[in-house]
Amino acid sequence: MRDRVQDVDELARHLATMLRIRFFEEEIRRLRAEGAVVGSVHLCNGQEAIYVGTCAALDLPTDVVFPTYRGHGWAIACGASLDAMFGELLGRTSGLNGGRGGSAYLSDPEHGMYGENSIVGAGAPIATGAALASTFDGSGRVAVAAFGDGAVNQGSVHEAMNFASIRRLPVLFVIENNRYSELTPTAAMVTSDRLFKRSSAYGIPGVRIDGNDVAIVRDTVAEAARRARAGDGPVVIEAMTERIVGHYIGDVESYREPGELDRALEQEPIVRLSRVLESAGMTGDELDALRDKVRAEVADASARALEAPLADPSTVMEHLYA
Amino acid sequence: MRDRVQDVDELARHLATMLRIRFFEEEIRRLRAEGAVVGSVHLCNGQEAIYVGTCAALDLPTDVVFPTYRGHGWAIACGASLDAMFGELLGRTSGLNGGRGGSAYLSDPEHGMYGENSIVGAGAPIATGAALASTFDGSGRVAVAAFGDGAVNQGSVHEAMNFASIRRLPVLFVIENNRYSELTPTAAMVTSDRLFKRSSAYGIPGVRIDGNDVAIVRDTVAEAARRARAGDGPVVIEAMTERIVGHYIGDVESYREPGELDRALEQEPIVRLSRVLESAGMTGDELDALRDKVRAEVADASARALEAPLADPSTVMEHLYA
Amino acid sequence: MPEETRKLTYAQAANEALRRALAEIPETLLFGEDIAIPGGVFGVTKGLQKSFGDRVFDTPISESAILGGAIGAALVGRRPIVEIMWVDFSLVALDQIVNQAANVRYVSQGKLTAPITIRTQQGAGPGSCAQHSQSLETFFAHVPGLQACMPATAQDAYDLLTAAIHSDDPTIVIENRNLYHGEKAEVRLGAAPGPVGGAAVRRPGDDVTLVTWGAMLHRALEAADELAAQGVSVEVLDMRWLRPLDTDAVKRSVAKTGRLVVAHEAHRFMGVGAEVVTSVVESGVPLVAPPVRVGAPDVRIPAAPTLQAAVIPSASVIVDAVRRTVQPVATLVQQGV
Amino acid sequence: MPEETRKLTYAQAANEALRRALAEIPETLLFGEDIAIPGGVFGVTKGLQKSFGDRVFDTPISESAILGGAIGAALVGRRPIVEIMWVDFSLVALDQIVNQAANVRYVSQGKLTAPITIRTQQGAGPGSCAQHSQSLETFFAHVPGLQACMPATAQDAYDLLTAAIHSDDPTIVIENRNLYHGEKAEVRLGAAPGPVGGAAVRRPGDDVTLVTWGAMLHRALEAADELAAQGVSVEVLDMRWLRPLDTDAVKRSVAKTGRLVVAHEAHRFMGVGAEVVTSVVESGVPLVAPPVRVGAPDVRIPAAPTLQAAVIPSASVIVDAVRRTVQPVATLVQQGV
Ligand SMILES: Cc1ncc(C[n+]2csc(CCOP(=O)(O)OP(=O)(O)O)c2C)c(N)n1
Ligand SMILES: Cc1ncc(C[n+]2csc(CCOP(=O)(O)OP(=O)(O)O)c2C)c(N)n1
Ligand SMILES: [Mg+2]
Ligand SMILES: [Mg+2]
Repeated sequence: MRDRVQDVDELARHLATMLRIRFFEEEIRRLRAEGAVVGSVHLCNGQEAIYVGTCAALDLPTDVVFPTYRGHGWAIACGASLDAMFGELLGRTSGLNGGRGGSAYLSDPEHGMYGENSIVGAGAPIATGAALASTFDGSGRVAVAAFGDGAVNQGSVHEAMNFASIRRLPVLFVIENNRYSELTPTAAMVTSDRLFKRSSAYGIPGVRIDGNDVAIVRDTVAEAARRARAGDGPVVIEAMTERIVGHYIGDVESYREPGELDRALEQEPIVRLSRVLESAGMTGDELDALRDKVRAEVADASARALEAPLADPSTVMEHLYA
Repeated sequence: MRDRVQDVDELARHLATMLRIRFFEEEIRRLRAEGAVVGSVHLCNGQEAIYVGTCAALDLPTDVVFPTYRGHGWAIACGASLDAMFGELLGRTSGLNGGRGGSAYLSDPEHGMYGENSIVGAGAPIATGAALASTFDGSGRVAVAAFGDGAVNQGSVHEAMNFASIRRLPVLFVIENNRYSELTPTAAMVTSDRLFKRSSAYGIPGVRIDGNDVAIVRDTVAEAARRARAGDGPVVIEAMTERIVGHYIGDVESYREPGELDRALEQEPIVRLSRVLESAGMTGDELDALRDKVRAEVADASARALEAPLADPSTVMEHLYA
Repeated sequence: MPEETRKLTYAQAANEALRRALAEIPETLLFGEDIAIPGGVFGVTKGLQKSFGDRVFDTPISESAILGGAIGAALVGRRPIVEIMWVDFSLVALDQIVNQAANVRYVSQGKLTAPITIRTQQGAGPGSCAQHSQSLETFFAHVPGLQACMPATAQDAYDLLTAAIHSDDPTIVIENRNLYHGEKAEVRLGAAPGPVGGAAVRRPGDDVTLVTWGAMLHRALEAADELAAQGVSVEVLDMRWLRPLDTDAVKRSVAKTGRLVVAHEAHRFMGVGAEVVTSVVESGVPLVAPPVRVGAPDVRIPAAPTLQAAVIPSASVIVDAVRRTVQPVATLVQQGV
Repeated sequence: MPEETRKLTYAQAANEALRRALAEIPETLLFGEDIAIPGGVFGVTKGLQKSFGDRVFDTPISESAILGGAIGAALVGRRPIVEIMWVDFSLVALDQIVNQAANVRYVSQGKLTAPITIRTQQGAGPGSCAQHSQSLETFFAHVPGLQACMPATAQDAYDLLTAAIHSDDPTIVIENRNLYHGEKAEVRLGAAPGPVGGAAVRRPGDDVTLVTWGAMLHRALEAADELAAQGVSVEVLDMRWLRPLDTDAVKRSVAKTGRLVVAHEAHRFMGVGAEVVTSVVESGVPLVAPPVRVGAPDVRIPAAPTLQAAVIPSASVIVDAVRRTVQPVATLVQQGV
């Protein structure tokens, strides 16, 4: 049993990181509306507890994560610099990848964030490969393959889970179940929407957890990682959550049921964790102060990023080959 | 309960078909040794009960089957002409496909045999598509996707099973489990070798049966087809069998355990069914007579095929487009 | 269907072609990811599920199942139209297109056919990532048994898709999302389905033949305007179909102009431009200057607009390319024998 | 490793290259279907699992997992070598090669790299079916970020594979199963790994440049012998690498001969031959006769030997192609300006 006070401090840090992600996404939405950010952008509002809880349980950058195009939150939870994140989405030289990756395909290996992936399911075998390396390099690395509920129907995810299971690889398959495959309810695309059960086909343990509770995510991932490091193989973790924004900026969300979003907004992780911290003794003023501090941090990073020069066309031919 | 006598007559017919397949394969082996047949050839000796039992339970050619490169037995069980089968493998104008398909990619739609497939797993989504058509054309068609135990790890099989399950399509996934993926024991490539259990991930019923007992295969497929036709969706049937020859002609089979083949030879379907028929009153002479009759039929077909002209190069540009 | 003319966007024209096919051909099915109830991520299939019910349905994110499902249904008499949301995604299931669909008719000597239409879209757009920006027509043009087209106008979005659906062979229609919601144009609806194949002269000219297709057509026409102002008369040829490729049309034009420029958004190296140039040169049609290809250089497609602008050919890049063919060249390109 | 020369088949040479890499580079892994305990369906990897233990292992029939697994391991410091048993099978997982491996270095500005080697083999052989007979080098040559080679000799089976493994970028080595167990040849082992890229003149000549690669090289050399007897001196250029493609070597040779023939087993339409021809023509190197391409016509590859013989280019087809370039042509191919 963790020390409660220490846990409260830690939870407050988790809240700060979740707020950092949330305010980043909101700022991106603003910049997109202004036209400073262009192209298709997938915000992760509502799913922050999965990223923050998972990264809190990992030993980054020895451990590595492979998220999807909905990966801003993963990058920030891994510790990516906000300046470089803004720079990447704004197409600046200062961007994490100098603007080459963009919103949907950025990476920050220094922080264990091994790259978003814009091909549904494709990150699963790649994460499995990083785990495969662990069985040879003595690093103790655990790899996390994160993907959505819709991705479970992609062949590459199936192949990755079987491959990982027979070699007992230290890879965690984290399903961010927000119940939608883009604009389509995933429940209509599977016979059983208890997706964690698919792990049994591979003899992999599977669990479904409340993905909006950062402590539950953190502790579940910690245990799964311990197991994986011990050589006991992969785990499938289905983290239930809600995307409280559109699939991409501009999504009219006509697929939503009436009242669906309102219910989700009451259960979203930042609201949830704030309630927890309040009942644990944190005052409203303290929470507001934290919020304001993080909001300012994000605003400053955005402002700095807008000062940075645009990506330089004269460098465009560099780095195709060694 | 079936009428026993009638069943015996039927089983005798099944034995005749299994012998037709077995002698065909043996003749192909001879022709390959002689060099009259060239290229890589996958014989199906030992697996005949799956083909004969399945086809006996189907209403061909309304129902359709999609086998693999190991498909000579499927074609013959569907009713393909032996002359055209030999012609195809011998590269003659008289071949089922004029020699274009060859041993590993032949088709005979007139008899419901919709084509071998030399890409592991690729036939599963295609069979699923034929079943999809049934839900629109009122044909009552059931489609059979047949593939090996090694194919279950291919992404396309996973996608096909999920797709079939959510639309409750009349498709039967028949796993010909001969325990080897080419030269590798499949048990080493899956965590649980009870492959039929993978169906549960899709909410599909799965059964494992003795694939060397033609009556069990026939009755299992009949029930699954009835169910599928009634709109109750797909079924996974894992038919346990043994390939009593190499993966392809020339396979040295160094992967076999000592005594493995001898045990298999005692349980192979022709030996098994002959025993059954004897105990049901068929005499050794009657069985020999049947064997001789079929052997002669196969030999004659081979001889006729060798008389047919070789595929005509002047036709090679035909039929690329309508 | 009665003929009529309506002002439509490229996306609306494609929608009309699908609507007409679903109405006129009972064997057609329409399926893909988010195409039914949501009406497609670009709205191209909007309203079709309402009108045609279960013949129009959403699928899991399973491209192999979508494509294989289409092939299997086609083998037994359906005429499926499927969507692969981005051409980049076809690479998770290319087996079904190349190893399966393309082989059906030929290997069975016509006993089996796979009349499927694969709708997809491609191209780069500011901010689009390297996995959502490729132009992959080369992959399909290279494969006998397939047919491939790239409509550049609203009329062609309707006509080429209609021709594809009526064709009895597997056809991939590669649209461009940047064209979907542009200006409306008069589109003739309801005419008899046209043939598969055939280029179109989009602007007649005498000095240089400029061959292009897809969204690049509009940059080519811009370039031709600018060049006209500079006194260079450019004939702009829209190939429309990459397989079959109307090389006769190219040769006819080059026979007149003696100069050839090919412009596409795909990578220059092994782009279809190489086939266009080679088909002219091996035919012996005389060229008075070396042909020039315009296409993306050897890089992946970066997301940042400033970087994308440096690799995706613009009208001015095309202008420069054309100018190179009209400036007298020092070396004789080819001596007569 | 000490240098030595041994008489080896093409398959044995590839095996030696793998053995050396596994011995000299501790980061290497070798995996694929049936490659470890069985030693490969063609015996190319025989004995390696015995020597190197678990670094050499068999995989499920899961090409996406094999390729993705290789990429992921490479991202964190391994140097995987994987086998795709037939190039045709790469199409079930092409996403991992084109959308994943090819993007790693460029998009990350070199922060991430994917030093993987993909061994595969291709080509038709009497009786081989349409799904086991394709020559698909075009698909890899078109993709920036990839490197692709096609060794034609036992020495190159060793040298090109060694260069590929030492390269820090994703490289596909396309072998040919018809070459695996042919005559043994002297193979120099243990030399320093060579560079990626570079063509080889396999036979010098003055009248016509004959460009080829892979198994077709041997038919090209046969053709050159026959043509020599007819008084035509042919320079045979083995490209060896399709990406990077050594077009300078082609131009140098054509500058001397003025005549160009390209022969490959892949389909002629959109084959790499189109790129070879175009690179010469756009460079302005003068040709005195129209270039000629030799390749498979627009059909699927049929299994029957008599049919395959009609579509897979033979030495005599190459002879005819070369002769066409030396017969005086009626039309002037190109007037000088
Ligand atoms: C192979 C492939 N198919 C289709 C797409 C288009 N696409 C992008 S996101 C998406 C939905 C994914 O849903 P899910 O896996 O639940 O992730 P979420 O977006 O909900 O986080 C689809 C279909 C793609 N990127 N890749
Ligand atoms: C996608 C793909 N990968 C690999 C192969 C090569 N291959 C042909 S048969 C085979 C083994 C298949 O084993 P199984 O599915 O058990 O069928 P069996 O041969 O035992 O009937 C393999 C790996 C292939 N044909 N297609
Ligand atoms: Mg989702
Ligand atoms: Mg098997």
